[in-house]
This record gives sequence, C-alpha cells and structure tokens, in this order.
Amino acid sequence: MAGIEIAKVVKAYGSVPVIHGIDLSVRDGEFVVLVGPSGCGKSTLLRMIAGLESVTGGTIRIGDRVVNDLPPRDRDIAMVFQDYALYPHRTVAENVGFGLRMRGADAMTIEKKVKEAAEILQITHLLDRKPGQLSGGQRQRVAMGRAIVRDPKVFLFDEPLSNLDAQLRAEMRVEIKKLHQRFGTTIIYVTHDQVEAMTLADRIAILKAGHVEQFATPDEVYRRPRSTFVARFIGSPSMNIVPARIAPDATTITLDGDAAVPAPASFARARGRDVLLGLRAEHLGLAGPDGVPARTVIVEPLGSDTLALMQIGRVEMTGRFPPAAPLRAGGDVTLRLDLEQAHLFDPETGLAIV
Amino acid sequence: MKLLRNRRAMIILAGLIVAANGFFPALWILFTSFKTEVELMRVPITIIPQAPTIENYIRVFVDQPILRFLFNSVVVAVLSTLLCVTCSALAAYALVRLRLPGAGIILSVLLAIAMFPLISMMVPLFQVMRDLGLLNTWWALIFPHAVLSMPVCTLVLISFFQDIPRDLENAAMIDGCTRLGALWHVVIPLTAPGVFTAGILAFVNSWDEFLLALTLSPRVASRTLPVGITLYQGEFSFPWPIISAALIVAIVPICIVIAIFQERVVSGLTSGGVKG
Amino acid sequence: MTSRFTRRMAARLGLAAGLALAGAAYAQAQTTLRIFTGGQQRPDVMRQIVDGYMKANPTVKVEVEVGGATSEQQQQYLNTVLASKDSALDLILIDVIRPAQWAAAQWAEPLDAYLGAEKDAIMARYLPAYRAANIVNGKVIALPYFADAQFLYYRKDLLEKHGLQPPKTWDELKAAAQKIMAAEGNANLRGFETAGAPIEGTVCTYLVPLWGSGEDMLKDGKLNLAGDAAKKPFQLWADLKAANVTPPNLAEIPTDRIRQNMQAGNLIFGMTWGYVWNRLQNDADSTVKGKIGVVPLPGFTADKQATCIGGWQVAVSAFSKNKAEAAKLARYLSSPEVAKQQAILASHLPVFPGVYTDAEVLKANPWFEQALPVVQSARSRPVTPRYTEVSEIMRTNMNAFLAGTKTGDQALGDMTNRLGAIFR
Amino acid sequence: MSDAIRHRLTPLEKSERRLGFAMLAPAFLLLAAVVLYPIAELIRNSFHFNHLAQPWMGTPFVGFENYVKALGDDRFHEAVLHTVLYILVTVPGAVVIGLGLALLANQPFRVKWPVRLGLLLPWALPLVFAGLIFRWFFEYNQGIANAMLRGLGLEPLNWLTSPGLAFFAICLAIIWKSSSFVALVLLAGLQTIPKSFYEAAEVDGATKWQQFREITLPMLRPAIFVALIFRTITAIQTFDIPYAMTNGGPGNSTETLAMYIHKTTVDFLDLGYGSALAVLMFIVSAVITSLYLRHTRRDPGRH
Repeated sequence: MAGIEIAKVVKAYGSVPVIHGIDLSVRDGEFVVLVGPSGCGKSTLLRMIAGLESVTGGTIRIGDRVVNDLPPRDRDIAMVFQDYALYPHRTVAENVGFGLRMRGADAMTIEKKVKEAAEILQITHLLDRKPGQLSGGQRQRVAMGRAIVRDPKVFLFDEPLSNLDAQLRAEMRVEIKKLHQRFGTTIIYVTHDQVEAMTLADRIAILKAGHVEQFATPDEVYRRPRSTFVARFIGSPSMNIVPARIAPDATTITLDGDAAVPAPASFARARGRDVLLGLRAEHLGLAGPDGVPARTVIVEPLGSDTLALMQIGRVEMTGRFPPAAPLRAGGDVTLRLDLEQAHLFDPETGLAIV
Repeated sequence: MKLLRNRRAMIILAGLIVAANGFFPALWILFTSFKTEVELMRVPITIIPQAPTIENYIRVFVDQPILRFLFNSVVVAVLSTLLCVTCSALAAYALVRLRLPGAGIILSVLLAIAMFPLISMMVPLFQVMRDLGLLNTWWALIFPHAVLSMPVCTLVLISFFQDIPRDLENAAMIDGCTRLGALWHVVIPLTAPGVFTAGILAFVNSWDEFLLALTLSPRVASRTLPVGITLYQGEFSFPWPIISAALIVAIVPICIVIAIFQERVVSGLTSGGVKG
Repeated sequence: MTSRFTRRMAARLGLAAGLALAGAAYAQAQTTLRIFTGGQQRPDVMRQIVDGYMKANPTVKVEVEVGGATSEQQQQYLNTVLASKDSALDLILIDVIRPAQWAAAQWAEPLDAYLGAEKDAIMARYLPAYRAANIVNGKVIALPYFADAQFLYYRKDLLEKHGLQPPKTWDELKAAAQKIMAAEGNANLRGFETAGAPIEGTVCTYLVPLWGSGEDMLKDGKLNLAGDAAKKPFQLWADLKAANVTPPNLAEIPTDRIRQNMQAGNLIFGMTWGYVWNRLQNDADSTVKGKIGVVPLPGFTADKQATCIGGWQVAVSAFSKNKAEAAKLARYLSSPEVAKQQAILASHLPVFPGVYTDAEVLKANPWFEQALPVVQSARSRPVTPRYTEVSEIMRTNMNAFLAGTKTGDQALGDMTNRLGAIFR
Repeated sequence: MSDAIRHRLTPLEKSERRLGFAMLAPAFLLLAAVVLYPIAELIRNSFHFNHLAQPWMGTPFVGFENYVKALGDDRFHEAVLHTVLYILVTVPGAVVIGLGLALLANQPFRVKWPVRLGLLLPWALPLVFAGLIFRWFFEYNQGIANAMLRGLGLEPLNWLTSPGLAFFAICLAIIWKSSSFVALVLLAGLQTIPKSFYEAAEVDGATKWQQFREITLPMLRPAIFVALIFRTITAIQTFDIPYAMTNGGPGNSTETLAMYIHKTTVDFLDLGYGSALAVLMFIVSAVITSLYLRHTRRDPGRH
C-alpha cells in the first residue's frame, strides 16, 4: 500500500494542453474520487497514474517512487475499466488469474487466490464461463476480481459503474465501499456522478478544465464549496445560486434588485458588494406571514420529501420541503431563507467569499 | 415450423451454391484425372469418366518425385507463412497502436513493394539470392514468398487490430504484460480470424507461386509443386489427365490445411464478446 | 532374432561401403560439369549418355539439371541465370532458333578454339541446315545434339483408299483433302491443321508457304516482304479455310492438338514436328497405328517444297569455370555415336545424315528413311540476335489473321512495319 | 512554451516509439534483404539502354528515352487499355461476386468444411492452371461452353479467337479465381460483426435488405477496402490467366501490361525498356493506391 503524490502534473497532446499543473496528495489507504464533467481531464489523470498516458510535465509518485517513466506493469496498480475490458477469449477464472500468471505466480497460488477473490465477490459459480455469457453486473464483479486478486498498492477505477442500471449501481457502490474497508488499499476512482463521489470518497477532487477546483472531504466540499462550480456540481438538487447585492451596512441583502431580506451578521464580510448567493434547497422553508413571498412553479414529490421550484421576485430557487407541505403549482406561499447557511461567491471569479 | 424448414433449405442452398462455384473446375480436374487422353479428346465431350483409370496417378508418382515436391512446398509455405504473419503482425500492431510519426508513409512504402512487377525484378533477385548463397535452398523461396504476402497480410491485420478495444490491452499491461505480451496474449487470440485469414493468404500465395520457384529453386531437391507439375507437360504436349492427377495431389494438402484450421477459427469466433 | 541382427549389420556394412565408394569417387573427380536440359529433351537418356562419358573419363563428374518442360520456362530460368553471369551451368541445351541470340548476348563460349584444326572437318559432318544454324558470324556457337523438323503427316490408308499420292503442292493437298472429306462423310474429319495459336510453331505457319513460293523473308540481311510472295501464305490459309479444309478454330490450335486430332483419327493432313510419329505409332490409344506417312511439306510448285527445322544444340556457357572440359563433353554429346544412341533410346532425329541409314537405328525407327529427305530439305527460321522479337511479331500477326481480326493485308502491313524496325 | 511541450518526448513515449520501430524492423529488414536491391536495379535500368541481345551497344545512360519511347509505343497503349478494361470489369466483378459468396458462406451451416473448401478452392488452384482449365472450358471442340451451346442447338462460338469473346472469357476466369480471395477477406470481416446488431435491427423491423445496407455494408467497409485495394493491385498485374488462355491473342488483343513487360524483358531481353515499362506500371499502381488510401483516411465512417 502506498500514497500517491501528484505534483505539478501537466499533460498536452501535441501543443494542446489538457491538464495544467495538478497537485494532489493522496494518503496511504485513502479513497479519493476524481469527479468532474466530461472533458475535465479526470480520466486522463487516472490514465497518467496508471501509466497508460505519458506525463508531459511534473511528477507522479506512488509510494516513494517517481513512476513517470515506469510502464504500467511496473507500477503495482490494478485498474477497473469502464467497459470492464475482460478478455473475451478467456474464462472468468483465467481473467481473474491473468495478472498473477503474467507475474509468474505458480498455478497453485493462482488457483487459491482466484478462489478467494471469487468468494469475496460471489462469482465462484461463474468461474468457468466466458465474459460473453455474463450480465453487466457479473462482468463488473469479474473486473473487480481481476483487480483485487493481485493485491496491488493502488486500485484505479475508471467510471466503473456507468454501464449499470441505477439499482445495480447502488449495490456495487456498497460492494466497492466494503472492499475498501476490507483491504484498506489506496483507491483512485473516476466518476462524473457526484452521488458516487459523495458516498464513496474519503476525499473528493473536483476537476474543471484541467485543474483541481477543490480537493477536500465530502462534507467539506458540500458545506464549504470553494466556488460556484463546486457548489453546483456537488449536491442534489444543485445549489441555488442567484445574483444578489448586500447593503453597505450589511443588514440586508437584495435578491436581484427585488426583495430585500435581512442579512445575517456574517454577511458583513461582503458588505456593499454584488455577490452570488448560494443556498441549498434544504435551507428554504415555509414561513409565516413575515416570510419572503414566492410563487410555486413546479412541485416534485419524492416521497421522503418534496422538491419545489419557487419564483422569488425575478429569481428561481429550488426548495426541499416535508412531504406533507401544502404546495401546489401556481400557489402563493411565503418562504423562510436560512441565510445563516448561505454561501457568498464573487460574481467575477466564482470563488467563495470567506 | 415450416418457416424453419424453409430457412434450413435456404441455408443448404446457399452452401451448395458456394460449394458448386468452387468445386466445378476441381471436379473437372478430378474427373479428368481418371480419364484417358482419348476420352478427353472425344467429341461430344463426356463429363464422368466412362472407363476410369488410375494410370494417371501412377504416372504422377512414377514420372517425377512428386512427394519430394510436395514436401518442399509444405516446408516453404509453412515457414514463409510463419515469417510473413509474424513480421506483418508486428508491423501492423506498431502502425495501429504505437503513435509512430509517418505511419501513413510507412504503410504506403509497404504497399508499394507489392506493386513492383516481379517479372522485371527476377535478374537482380537471382543475384541477391546467389550472393546470399541461398539459391536452391528453401530459404531462396521462403524470404521472397514472405515479402510477397506481407503487404496484404499487414493490411488485413491492421483492419482487425483496429477493432480491438484499447482498454483490453491496457488491462493486460496493467496486469503485468509488456506491449508485446499484450499483443501475444490478448490481441492475437482475439483477432484469430484475421490472423488465420492472413495466414491462409500467405500460405496459398506461397503454395501457388510459380515464377520465383522456377528461377530461384530449380534443382529437383528443392523444387516446389507448381513447378514440379509443369514437368509432366511436354515441349508441345499438355497431358491433361496426368496433370489433373498431379493437381489433385497438389490441392489435397490445401484442403487438409483448411479442414484442420477451420475448427480452430470457428471456435475463436464464437467465444467473441469483444463488442457484446 | 539373429537374422534381424545380421540384416542390420549388413545394412551398416553396405552403408559404410557406399560412403567409402562415394568418398573415392569424390577424391577422383577433379571437375564437376553441370549440364542443363529441358524436361522434354529426355533427361533420362542424357543421363545414360553422360554415365558412359563419366566411365570413360573418371576425372569428370557430370550432373544433369532438368529445367522446366517448355522452352518458355527454360528461357525464363536461363535468362535470369545468364544475365547474372552465373557460373552454375557449364553446358546448356538450346533450341535451334537461339544460337544467334546467344552469340550476340555472349552467353555461349565460341567453340572454334576448342575444335582447333578439325573444325571444318567436324562441321562438315552435320546436316547443312544445322551447320548453318550453329555458325554465327563465322564462329561455332553450339554443336547440334539432335534434329527435328516439321513434316507433313498424312493418312496413308485414306490416301490409298481414294487413289491419291501424297501431295507435293498446296493445291494437291487441298484437292485431296476435299475429296477424302466428301467421300468419307465423317463430320469430325478435318482436312488439314497447323499451329495457329500465338506460339512459336505459328511462325512456321507463315514461313513454310512463303518458302514454298520460292522466296525468303530476308534477302542479304534485309527484309524482303514487299513482293506478292509475302501475301501468299495469307491467301493460302484463307483459301483452305474457305474450302473448309482447315477447322474454324485454327487460331486456337497449339502444336499438340494436331497430334491429338490425328491420333483420334480426325485429321487427314497435319503439319507438325518429329515427336508426333512415335506417339501415333506407339501410343496405346492411337487409332492410326501403321496408317501414317510423312513427306516434306508442300510448296506452291512441286520443286519449291520446304520445311522448318527444329532441334537442340549443346552450348558451352561463357561463364563456365571449366570451359575446356565442357567443350570436350559438348563434342562427345554431338558425336555420331551419341546421335545413334539417342535415335535408338529416344527416337531423336540424328544430325548426321549417315546415322539415318544405320541398320540398328532403322530397326528402332523405320520411318527415319522417309524422314531423311524432309530433314535435308529443312530450312532455318531467320537468323538474328533479336529472333524472339521477330518470332513474336510474326506469330501474333499470323494468329490475328487466322482469328479473323486482321485481314491479310493488315497483318502483313503490321508485320512489315515492326520487322522493318528490327532489320534496318 | 507550447513548442517546448510539443518537442519533448517523455521517456515512456520514447520507449513506445523505439518499440514501434523495433516492431517494424523485421518487416523492413526482410524487405530490404529481398527487394531493395532489385527495385534499385529496376529503376537504374530504366534510365539505361540495356538490351541483352545487343550487348555490343553497351549500357549507356539514356535519361528518359525509354519512357519517351513508351509514350509513343502503340502496343504499350493497347496493353494499358486492355489492363484498364480488365481492372474495370474484374475488380467490381470480383468484389460483387466475392461479397455474394461471403454472405452465402456466412450462414450457420451444420457442416462447414465443404462450404469453406468451396470458397477456397478457386484460390488454392495455382493461377496458371486455373487459366489452363478455363481455356479448356472455352475450347472450340472439347470445351464445356460450346458443348452447352451445341446442346441448346446453337452454333459453337470461337470463344478464344475473337477479341470480344476472349475478353469475356478471360474476365470470367479472373473473376472466378479472384472472387475467392475477396470472399475470404470479407467473410473474416463478416464474422466480426456482432450478432446483436442484427437482432437490434430485427427488433426495429428492418428488412433483410435494410440490414444488409445499414449494418453489413458499413461494418464491412474496412474489409471491402482491403479486398478492393489488393484486387486492384493484382488486377494491374494481370498476367497468368490471359497468358494461359490466349497468350494475348488473337493478335495482341488480350495482351496486358504485365504480359508486355514479360515479353519485353524475358523474350526480347530488352531490360532497359522493360524496366521503364515496369516503373510506369508501378507509378500507375501507386497513384491508384494512394487515391484509395486518401479516400479511406477521409472516411469518418469507422466505428
């Protein structure tokens, strides 16, 4: 097991840079998720760690070795690919044991380890089949079996669940988490799904256009997003972000030139400024007559609670309400905005104002 | 049920058409090989031999050391096929996967080789083989035969290699393979039909090749079948019945090769699942 | 048990003895000569002959290398070897049309020096046509090995049945063929065939009637196709075709098809080479055994009959490393004894007039008596280093004419044009 | 700065590249050993007078004289024309027939080997002999073609001695012989098309013809390309079959470029001129091939 140290890593294809100097320090045994929209460079970064892409600049260390120039086989890593990349001409057992065989393990050891791995992943009954005869979830398990059997220093996952349906995805998420708990191996996991990121990660690295926007624990990125990008990306529904202006004396905040709402004391840090106000859905609530007047636009009952899109003056915000809340589309309500929990961002840079 | 039976019938019909197209000249040779020359010359013509004789086959084996020719042909074809497929597979893989500068130009050069008419290169080719001391050895044919088929094999393999998902190789490399290991353990097995096709192309090209064999390996001990078969003909005469018998002897090994390989290829195919 | 043991022992001893013998032979053989022959010039007989030579000359080892069967294939190989100036071959059997080309290409070692003072005496013994064919610009390029010629094969039985003599002129041939075809009423019976496919033999299809009119293609080395005589061959074949004496597919007929048709009893007259006689006479399936005669080919008048010569010569390679020994062997191969041996073993026509009348030879080949006058009247195709081009021009034009894609005048015109560029 | 990025290869990339060239090395070593010198000789010869039957003329350098001669040589023009006609007829012919055979052979047969064998036999038969067999089929008296005509009460035809029919007969033989190679390549291509595509199309209600047009043909494109390019290259070099069937006759009416080169070098021993013809033929092939290659490089249809 080992930590991973990524320092000033740059990647360019020809003269087109796609990753501009990333620094990331992954602790030994940590589960780090790289998340971001497609094209942000998360897969490229993963492949650079794996050795499948060359490193244009900077260094990548696994443990205390600089691996920039090591071929994949010498990095002691295992990887699970998005489309599993199972060898179609080999049986499940052969697939799982392939890496051991390539590293010269003897047949006895291979068989033993393959069996162990199969038991952990509950694929013992599939060992003699070929990948073509398996379902998506089964293939996923085989792909993971192939990774864990080698007991590598680092696991790399490249959007491993994106080909599965929602239920299987949730199931596999749990499996992966269990595996991590069981083996404690360092994991780097790429996904574009923030739910996966939040549920799995010890720490999340949110990537945007080739650089790290924020690298922190799920709680941290959720509660203290460094930028509107992170704020919008993490959490479901997305954080409401609306333009606002804080009065020079910081006692009130005006949402888009309309309703003036009393501001909490902490807003003094941005007194007299145009800001972007970020407010998560759960921080909207129904209020008495002294609340902010709003109109319900759309109601989405989820069972456990109800989401509703609210029109407040000229801005729209989504709120999360108890299932029994008396909401109907087109109805007028008054809202309580829990501004103590709100985030302020600079409208120019999108960065949080702290 | 009826639909099913019809489908069966259609499939059988399809098979018959392919077989008939391929077999009719072979059948003609087969029938002719049991005829006498007089019967062959008869007007109106006969298709099935009226008075079958195995005399022609006896002549085939008595008049010329055809088993020796057969042996030479097998050795030359097998070795040149192995050489050709090995070189082609390596080159094709390099061109497909390892971002080489000028890959297009390299491919064009390779193809260009195939376009020089062999006939006009015989004299210098002979000199090369003489200077290498290879004349009248199997190698004098193995090397040029391998070169002859290399462009087509490379192109066939390229088109197959392109279809293999990169991640399969990546997985293999992470599992501990070198590039070559990934080629050998993953790419080649998965492109078995393509490799087989390339191999069969190379094998038959070598098996049929006449001009080089005539010139570079003219001694009896190293002569191959196509040249050997022409020895049954005369300055003026062309004894079809005997030559037919000799052709049958020449074709049978190819049939055996196909029969042997065909199972392997089919099993390679059905395991599939690359894209599934 | 013991018997097996002794047998194995004996086998070992035999092997040892064989090795010893081989070793001894190797120690003695100071010179190895390799002779190249086509598959069709009876390499088996050649081997017997050189075996005799090796017995008489124990210091020489002769290997017979057999090339492709057709002269095309041999040429392909020989051109490659000789253009590379390769010394692998010491002696080579070449077609009678080749000496001029070989002399020009300097592939053949002139033999004058090796024949020495005896040169004229030696050359005088051969049939005149072979003497002429093998001396190019005064130098002896090769020595004749065996002779060949085109004959008019005819159905003795049918001619006798209808009270006809073998024809001496083309008119007689046409009349005889028409008469027999009409009288026999056999739809498969044809009057006359000669080679018409684009092959070497078709050159003679033009030349023989040309000679038969008393003219030749070259006069003092210049092309001589301007006169009316040059048109006569075209007129002749057009005439025979119109009269249904020749088949409609004459343009696809290769040499051996004539033999096959004759052998099947479907042909009255055939113009073809010496090998046919034996096949007609001796093949198990021949329907015309004892019914065949040979005479010289007709002329337009009886005094102008002429025939194409063929046959094979021994040349010494200019790149041989053992020219003196090779020349000695060549002289041996081109001797009356060997000619006689070949005549008896392979029915090869001798190049010495005297051998035709040898009793043993005649016993093996009674027809040699009729063949001699034909061979004596035989003439050479044009002697030029660029003969292959000449031949190609003549045969393709003749073939196009016979196929009906060119008229006689067009064919002659094209022929003259292209030949003119060669015989400037 | 971007230049610095572009030109610096990481050691990993360098080793990949080294490996790439190492993998190309065997092929190129083999090529160099076998054909490098012959091709250099060929090109050198084409700029010299070199007529083995006229060695007294020496082998002087003549510049482009041989090429100029070719441009004014009627027989060369005719041979080129015939070759082009053979290409135009036999390449599409062989591809269409080959595709048909491949489709037929791709059925789920219970017994596969007779079909496989039938597919391969034409190709396994040495070219020269295929030519000779077809020559026999079209022979005037003993040929099957005329036997059938006679059987139908028709007049037999001079298949091999009239230019149009001879061309037809030769094309038929070439197509028969070469469609086998095409079918083999296409069959291999067909077998890599996943069944699921057809199942999906079936569900979508596509007819067999639509499935063929929308799935089979597009998926087969790389294979068809390989077959086309090689069929064309071999068609440019068409030699054995017309050589065996008509030897270029009647007259020179079925003579191809390769046959003319063969005659010039092997029969006439005119190495200089023959080499120039060969180089011209190579240039034509190269142009056609590069057109093919460019076409496919532009082709966005892959995957």
